[in-house]
Amino acid sequence: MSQVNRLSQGGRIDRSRQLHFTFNGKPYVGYAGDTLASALLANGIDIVNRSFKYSRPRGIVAAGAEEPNAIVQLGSSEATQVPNVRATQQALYEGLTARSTNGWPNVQRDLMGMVGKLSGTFMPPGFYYKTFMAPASLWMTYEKYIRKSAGLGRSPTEPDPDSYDHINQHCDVLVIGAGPAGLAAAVTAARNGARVILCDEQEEMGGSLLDSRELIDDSPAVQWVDRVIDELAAMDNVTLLPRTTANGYHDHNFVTLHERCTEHLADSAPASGSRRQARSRMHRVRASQVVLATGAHERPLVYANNDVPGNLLAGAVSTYIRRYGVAPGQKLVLSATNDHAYRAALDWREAGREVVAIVDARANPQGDLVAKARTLGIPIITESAVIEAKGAERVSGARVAKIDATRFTVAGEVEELACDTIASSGGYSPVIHLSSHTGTRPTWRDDILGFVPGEVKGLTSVGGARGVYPLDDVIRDGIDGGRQATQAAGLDANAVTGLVPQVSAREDGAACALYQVPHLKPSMRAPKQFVDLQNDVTAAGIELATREGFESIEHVKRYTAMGFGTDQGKLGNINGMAIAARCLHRSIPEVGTTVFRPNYTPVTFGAIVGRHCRDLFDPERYTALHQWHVEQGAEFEDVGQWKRPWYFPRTVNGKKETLHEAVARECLAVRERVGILDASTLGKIDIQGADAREFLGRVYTNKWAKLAPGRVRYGLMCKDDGMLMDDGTTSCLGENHFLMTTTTGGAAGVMEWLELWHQTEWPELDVYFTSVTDHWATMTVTGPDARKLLAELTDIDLDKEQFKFMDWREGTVAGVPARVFRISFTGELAYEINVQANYAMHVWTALFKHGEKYDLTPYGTETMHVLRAEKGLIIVGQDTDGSVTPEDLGMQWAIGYDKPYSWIGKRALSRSDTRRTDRKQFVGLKPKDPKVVLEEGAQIVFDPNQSIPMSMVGHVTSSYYSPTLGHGFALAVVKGGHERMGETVYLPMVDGKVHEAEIVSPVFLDPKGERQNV
Amino acid sequence: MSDVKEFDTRPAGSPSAESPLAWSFHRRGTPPREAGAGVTLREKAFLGHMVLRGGAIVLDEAVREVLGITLPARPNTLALDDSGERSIQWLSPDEWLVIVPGGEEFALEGRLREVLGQAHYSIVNVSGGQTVLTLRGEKARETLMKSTPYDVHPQAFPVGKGVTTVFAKATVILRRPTEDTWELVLRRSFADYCYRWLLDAAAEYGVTVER
Amino acid sequence: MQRYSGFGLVKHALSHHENWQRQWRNPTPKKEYDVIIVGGGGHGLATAYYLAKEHGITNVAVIEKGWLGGGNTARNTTIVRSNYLWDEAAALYEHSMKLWEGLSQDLNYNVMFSQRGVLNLGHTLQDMRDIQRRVNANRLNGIDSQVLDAKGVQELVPIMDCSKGARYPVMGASWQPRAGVARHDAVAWGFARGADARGVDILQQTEVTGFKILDGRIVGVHTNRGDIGAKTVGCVAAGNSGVLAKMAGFNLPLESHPLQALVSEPLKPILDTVVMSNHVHGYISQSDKGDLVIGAGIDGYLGYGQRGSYSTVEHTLQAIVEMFPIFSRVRMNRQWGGIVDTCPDACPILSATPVKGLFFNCGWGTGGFKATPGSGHVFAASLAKGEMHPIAAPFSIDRFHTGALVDEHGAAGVAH
Amino acid sequence: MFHIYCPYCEEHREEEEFHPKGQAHIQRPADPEACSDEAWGDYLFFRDNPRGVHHELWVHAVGCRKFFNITRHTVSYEILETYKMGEAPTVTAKSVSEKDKQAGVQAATGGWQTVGARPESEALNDASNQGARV
Repeated sequence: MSQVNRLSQGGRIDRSRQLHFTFNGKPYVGYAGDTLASALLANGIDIVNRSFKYSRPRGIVAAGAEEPNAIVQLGSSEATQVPNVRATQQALYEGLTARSTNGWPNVQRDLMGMVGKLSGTFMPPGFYYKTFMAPASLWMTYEKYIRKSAGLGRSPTEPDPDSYDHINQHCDVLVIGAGPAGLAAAVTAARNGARVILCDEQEEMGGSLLDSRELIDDSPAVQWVDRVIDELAAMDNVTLLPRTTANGYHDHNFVTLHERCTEHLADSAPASGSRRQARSRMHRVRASQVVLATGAHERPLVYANNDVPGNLLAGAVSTYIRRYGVAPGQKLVLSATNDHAYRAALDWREAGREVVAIVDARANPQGDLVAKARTLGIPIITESAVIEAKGAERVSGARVAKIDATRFTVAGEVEELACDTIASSGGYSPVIHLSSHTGTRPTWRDDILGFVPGEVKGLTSVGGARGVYPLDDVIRDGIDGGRQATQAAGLDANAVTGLVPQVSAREDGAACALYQVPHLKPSMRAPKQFVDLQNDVTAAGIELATREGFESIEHVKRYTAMGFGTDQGKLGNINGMAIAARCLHRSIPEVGTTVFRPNYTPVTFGAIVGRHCRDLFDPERYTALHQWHVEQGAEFEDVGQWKRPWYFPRTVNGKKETLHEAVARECLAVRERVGILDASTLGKIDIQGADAREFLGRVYTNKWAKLAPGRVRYGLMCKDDGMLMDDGTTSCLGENHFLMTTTTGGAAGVMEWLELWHQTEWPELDVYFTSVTDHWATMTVTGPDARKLLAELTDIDLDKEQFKFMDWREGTVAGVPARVFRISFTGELAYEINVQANYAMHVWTALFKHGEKYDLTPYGTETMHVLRAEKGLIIVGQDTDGSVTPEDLGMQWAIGYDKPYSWIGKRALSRSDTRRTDRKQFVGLKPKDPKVVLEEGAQIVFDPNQSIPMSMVGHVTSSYYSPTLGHGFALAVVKGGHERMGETVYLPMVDGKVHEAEIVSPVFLDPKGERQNV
Repeated sequence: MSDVKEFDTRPAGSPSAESPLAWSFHRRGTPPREAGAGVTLREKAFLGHMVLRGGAIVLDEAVREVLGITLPARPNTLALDDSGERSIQWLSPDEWLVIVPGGEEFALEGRLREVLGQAHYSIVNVSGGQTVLTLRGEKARETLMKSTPYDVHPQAFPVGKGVTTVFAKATVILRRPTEDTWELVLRRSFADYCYRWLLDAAAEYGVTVER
Repeated sequence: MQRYSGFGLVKHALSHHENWQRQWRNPTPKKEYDVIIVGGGGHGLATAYYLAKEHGITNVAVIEKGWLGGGNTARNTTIVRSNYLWDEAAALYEHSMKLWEGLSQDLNYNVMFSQRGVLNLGHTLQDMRDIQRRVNANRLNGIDSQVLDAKGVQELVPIMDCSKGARYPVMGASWQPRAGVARHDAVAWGFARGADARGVDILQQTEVTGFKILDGRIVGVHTNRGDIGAKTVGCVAAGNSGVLAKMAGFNLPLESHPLQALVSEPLKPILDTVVMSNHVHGYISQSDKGDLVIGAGIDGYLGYGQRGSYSTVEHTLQAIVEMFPIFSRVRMNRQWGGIVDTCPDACPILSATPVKGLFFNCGWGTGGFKATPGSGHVFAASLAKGEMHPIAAPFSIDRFHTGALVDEHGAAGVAH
Repeated sequence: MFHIYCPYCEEHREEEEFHPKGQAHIQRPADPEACSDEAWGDYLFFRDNPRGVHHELWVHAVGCRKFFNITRHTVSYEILETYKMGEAPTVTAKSVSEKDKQAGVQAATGGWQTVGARPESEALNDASNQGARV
C-alpha cells in the first residue's frame, strides 16, 4: 500500500529520504521527519490498537504526548524490545519494527472484540469488586483469567544491550518548552547573561509554531523560530536540549530532563568503534529559576462512539497536515467550541480535501478564523455539536444536532453528515503537570475554562501554560517571564531591548464551555461516550461512580481508573471532572483539582538508573591485598561494601575443597601452627586531644582513665537506649593519642557517632577524630608459631614479658615501619600487624616467604568466625541485634558502673525492662548429639511438647562444627540463660526433628585464656 | 598536642610499594592510547597526605612558617606553593588536607608539631589511605558532570577551588589546581570503583590513561 | 445493603446499571455518638465495621478530613504478609492474615486478595541467618514460612538474576505462600460499605480541629462542622497522629516520613510473586492490571508533603534493575508518596492515652496496609471494652518508657 | 531533592551530600541518673513531629562533616534558614504564623491538621489543650 494519505506537498518532512518500517509485520514506507504516527496515518492505517477493556478498534487521536491509543511495541530483537511506545512521539527510523500491543489473533480481526461487545455491558466500573467472590476457593482461578488480559506491551526477556547516562546540570534559568513563549523567555534570559537550559520534548524545537498559520515579522513563524534557535545555539551560556522531556519537577527547583539521545535512530544505540553513545541521558538539573512554557493540550469533546478510528483532535489534524504533509481522511466534520479549532477546517480545505461542515456549539461565532471559513464557503452549523459518530472500524458519518449545553439536552433534529473524519475541540487545558509535581494545587479559571499552575517558589509560567493563547500575547508573556526569571536568579535583566517581534494580532471570539455532548438517550443508555480512551472509561461510568457515592474526583478516578493510563489523563481528566461535576451538581473546582505525579511521560527504568547498574551498581571496596586473595582463588563474602575473603579453598587431588573442608583445615592450622587473616577492613579512627581519654570514657561502657601508652583495651559502645551498637579495641598511643578500631560494617557509623556527640553535646572537649581505615593495612598472624614467624621479620622485641597480651609496639616488619598489636580474636597467640597500606603487599608476601616452613595458612572470615565463637567472642550484628545490652551478654566486666560521667547507654540499663532477670541472655549451647550442628536462627523452647504457637525463649545466633573440639557448638540467647547453666533446651526444626542442647558457658575453648597468653 | 605518638610509616629502604590503583591497572590494564581522546587520566601516586585539624588562627601561623603557604581560611579553597607541588585544602572549619611530595610528610609533621607546641590540634598521616587522580582534556568537565552533583562550571568552580562531594556512589575530594587540570583525591578502598566509573563514563569521548 | 454477585451484575446490566445504590451514605453529623473514629482510612473504617459487626456498637461516626481511603490506603504497594519475627508482631499480623483470607466474602466486596506468595530475599550470610531465625520463629508461631536457597528462588522467579555475577548475589529467601497482594482502594470501600450498612456514619470532608476533654476524660471533638460528642474516641490517622495527639495535649514517639512508591506502565503478565529485598532495597509485584508496583525506601526527614526525594526513587530502580536486568527498558509511569508514621521500634502503637476514653492506633510505619483488618478488629474490641485487646496490649505507648520495645528492625529488617 | 545551604561551607549543596538526623535541640538530660524512666523515654523516643515549621539536625556527611540545624516547613519542604550548632533559630513556628497572619495567610502549625482550618478552631484547640491539662 502506498502512502494514500500523504499530500503531494508541504510539511517539514524530507521527501528525499524514504524510511522503511514494519507495522504488525507488514512493510511500509515513510519519510525522514515523520513520527511513527504520521507515517501510519500517511499509509492509511486506521486501526492501531484494540482497547484495554472492551477490545474496541482504536486509531490515532492526537499528535503528541496526550495520545492514548497508539501505544505500540517496538524492537527488532528480543533484547531491544520496548513496550508501550507512544507512536506520536516516536521518530521514524529506517528498519523500525512496531506491533500493536493488544488484539488477538490480530488487531484487525480481533476475537476479544466480540467478547468485549458482548460482555461490555457486564463490565461497568467496579465490576471486579462486585463479583468473583463465590466460591472463595475459585478466586485465584478467576484471577488467572483476569491477569491474562492485563497489560499493554511486554517486557523484553533478555538484558538490555544499551547504557544510560546521567549528567548533573546547574543553571540560572531552565526553560521547559521551546514554543513561542519558551523561545522568547530563553532568548531574553540568555541575552542577559544567564546560564540557560532550554529543553523541548519534540524532535525539533518550535512547538505550536511548527504548524502555525501565523506570521511573525511578516514571514512564516518558523523562520523566527530558526533565527532564535540560531542565536541561542551560538551562545556559550545556553544549552539546547531537543528531544528532551522534563519529566519530573522536584523540590527546590530540581528538575529531571530525559534526553532521548538515540531513540530516533534505532532501537539500540549506534556505536562507532569503541565509543558508544548512551541510549538516553537524564539531566539532573538544579535550576535557580524555572520557566514553564509547556503550552496547552486540546480537549476533545465527549460524544457517542467518539473512539471509532477517524475521530481526532482538531489540532492534531492541523499538525498532521502542516507538519507532516498527511491528511488523515477525505471528508471532515469539525465539532468545536472555539475559534482556534477552525484551523483544522482551513488546513483541511487547503490540503484539497472536503470540509463537510463545522459544527460549532456557540450561537454566534465571530472571530477572524470564523470569518475566513465563511469566506471559503465552509458550512457552519451553530449551537450544535456532533452527538455521535457512525461507523465501526472507521468513521462513516457524524450525527449532528442542536444542543442545549446548560440543560444538557439535544434541542433539535438530528442530522447525519457523511464523512470519514471527525475532528473535535472542546477548548484547551494548560499543561500544568510539572507544577503539580511540586505539591502545589492548580487553580481553576472560568475565563479560560482550565486549570492554571499554582504558585511555586522559583517558577514562572508563561504562554499557554498559564492560559495565554493569542500569539502576540504569548511572545510578550515569554519575554516578560524570561526577564522576571533572570532577575529572580539575581541577574540584571535590563540589557534587552527591541526583542519583541511583530505579530499580526488575530481576533478570536470567546469560547464556550462544553465537555460531554448530550445525546438523545441518557448517558447510561447512549452508545459509549469515552472520556479516558486508554482505560475505556466512559461518561456513563463516571455517572455510575457518582451514583454509587464516589463523590470526590479522587474517588471517581480510582473507581473508574480514569487518568491511570500511560497518558495520565492528559486528554480526559478535565472532561471527567466536568462530567462528575454535572452529575453532582457542583462546579469543577468543587469536585476537586487534578493532581499529576511524575513522570510527565513515562521514562525507562534504565534511564533513571543510569550507570548505576551491573559492575557499577554499588562500589566494591578492596583491601590492599585483594589481588593476592584473587590469585589464591579465595571465595569472597560481602561485608558492607567490602569484598572480604570468606575462605581459601585448595585443590586437593584435583578436587576443590568445600567451604566445610577448607574451614576445618584453616581452623586447625591456626590452632596447631599459624594462620594469617587480612583484617584491613576494620574501621580505624585516630583520636588526638587533651580530652581524648575523657571522651572515650563517655562513649564506651568501660573505663579508660588508666590505660597507659603501649596498652590496648577492648570496649563496648552503646546507644543511649542501652543497646550494644559496636565494639572493638582501642590502643593508647600516647597520653593524649588513641587508635580506635571498629567493626567493618560499623566504621562509618561510629565515626559519625563520635562527631555527633562531640559537635552537639560536648564541644568543650578538646579532641579530634580522623579516619585512618584506608591508611593502614592490618594482617593478623595467629597461632602457636606466630611469634617464631614474626621474629624472623621484625626488630620488635617479642619476648612475652616485654610484649604482653594487650600490648602494642612499634618497629619494622619486613623492613616496613609497623605498629604491632598483641590482641587476639582467635584465642591463640596473635599479632595484628599494621603497616601503611602501600607496603602491605610487600609485608604480606614476605610473611609468606618466611612462613612456608610453618605452613602459614591464609584464612578467611568463616574461619575467623569459628575461632572466635569457640572463645565465646561476639560479633556485633550476628550475636546481637539492637535489642541486646552488655549485661545481656554477660559482659559486666566491661561496664564501668562507677564512672563519674553517666556514659552513653548507662541510664537505660536501669529501666524496668532492662532490669528484668528473664531477659534473653548470651550463652553457649552444646548439642546433646555431638554430630549435630544446630541451625543458626533455630528457635529455642524449654518445653518441646507444647502445641503451636510455642513459647520461644531464644535463638541460636552462631553455630559451627569445631574441628578442634570435634563437635558442633553454638552461641545463643536464652531467657534468663545466665542462671540456667546445665539446663537442657530444645530446638524444634522445620523437618520435625527436635534437637536437644545443654546451656553452657559461651567459652568453649581455653576458658582461662592460656593459649593467647603464652 | 604533645603526648601524641608520631610515627613515620614510610620505610627507610625501598621495598616495593603498591598504589591504591595497582590492582585496577593489573586487572584491567589501561585503555589503548587513542587519538583525540577527550579525557586523560593519570595517577599521582605515593604523595604525602596529611589531615590537619585545629583552629584556623593557630594552624595558619604554623603552616606559613613551615610550608610558606597561607592556610586557606575561606571554605572550599585550595592553596598551592609556587612549585605547585605542595598544597593545603580547606575541608571543614577545623580541618585541612595537606598534600606534599612523597617522603616529606613525616618531617613536615615534626616541624609543625614543634611550632604548634601545646595548642589543641591534630595531625594525622593518611598517605596510605588515598591517592590523587588527575583528569585533563576537552571532555574532562563533562565527565565530571556525569559523576558528581557539584557544579563544575568555571563560574562555580574556578581554579583554586576544592570540595568534598559525592562522586557516583563514593565520596571524593575534587579540586582544580590549574586551569586545565582537575584532581580527584580518592580513598584507597574506593579507588578501583571510581576508576572503573570514570572509564565507563568517559568511554564515549575516548579516554587515555597515562602511566 | 444491596448484595453483590455475578448474577446481580447481569441483572443490573439489563437495566443499564441505573439501579445501583450508593455504597455509603453522606450523612449529617449527629450531636453525639457512642464512638467516634478519627480517620477514615482502611484501619479506621475497619475499626468502625468491626465495632458494628462484632460488638453491636452502631452509633459510631468515622470522621475523615478528606475523602475516605484517601491516605496511605490509597498510596501503598498492597503487600500482605504475616511473617514477622517477634511473637507480638507475628500474632498481630497473622490475626490480620486470617481475616484477609475471608474478607471478600465477609464484606461481600471483592478486595481481590491474591495469595501469590511473598519472597524476602537474602543476599549476605547475615541475611540468611536472619531469614532462618525468622522462618523458625514463624513456624513455631503457626505461620506458613519456608527458607529457600538460590535455586529454589530461581525456580519461583525465573526472570530474576540469581547468578553469582550479581553485585550481591541472591543466596536464598524466606517464602510465605499465603502472603500476597490486595486491591487497596477496595479494602477501604468494602469496609466503608459494610460499616455504613450497619448504621455507621461516615463523615467525609469533616476535619477534627480539637478534642473536648473534661476532667481528663474525652467527651467529644471539635470539627469544622461543629462539635460532636462522644464517649469514646479512637484516633486512626496514620501520618497525622502526632498532630492529633498534640491537640489532646501529649506527644507520641512518632515521626512522619515520606514513603514513595511507583508503578511501571502496564505489561503483559511476567511476575507472579511478590519479591522483596531488604539488602539491595527494592520490592516489586505485578498488579492484575499489569503494572509493576514498586516500593521505594523511606526518606530520612520529616515530611507531610506526600513527596520524597528523587534520589530515593533512583536507588530503588537501581535495585530493581539489579535484580531484574530485563526491566531496564520498561518504563516508569508514575511515582507518588505517602506519609508514614514511624515508631522507633518499627512496630505500631495501639494504646490508651493519658486522656481517658481516647485511644490511638498509629505508628504503622511502612507496614500498615497488611494489618488493616487485624488492626481494625483488635482496636474495635479495645474500644468496645475500654481496655486493650490481648493482641494489642504489647503495643502500648508505655513500652517507650519501660524499654519493652518490640524491635522489628532488629533482625527481621523487612518492615514493609 | 533539597538544595541545602551549609552554614559551614557557606554555599548551597545537593541533598545527596547530607543526612537528616532528626529533631534539633534535643538535649541529653544533664543528670541522667536523676531522670525517671518516663523522662528518659521521652528524651530517647518522643519527638514534636510538627506539621509545619520544624527545627532539625542534619549532617553534611559528604562534605565538611559538620552537624548543623535547618528550619524547614514539613509540608512545603521550604527551608526557612540553616544555622550552626549552638545558635538559636530566628525563624520559628510562632514567627512564621505571626508573619502569615499579618499577610492574611493561614499557616499550618503543629496544632492543626491542614492549611485552611477555620480561625475559630484556634480557640477551640486552645480550650481542648487546657482540658487535657486539667
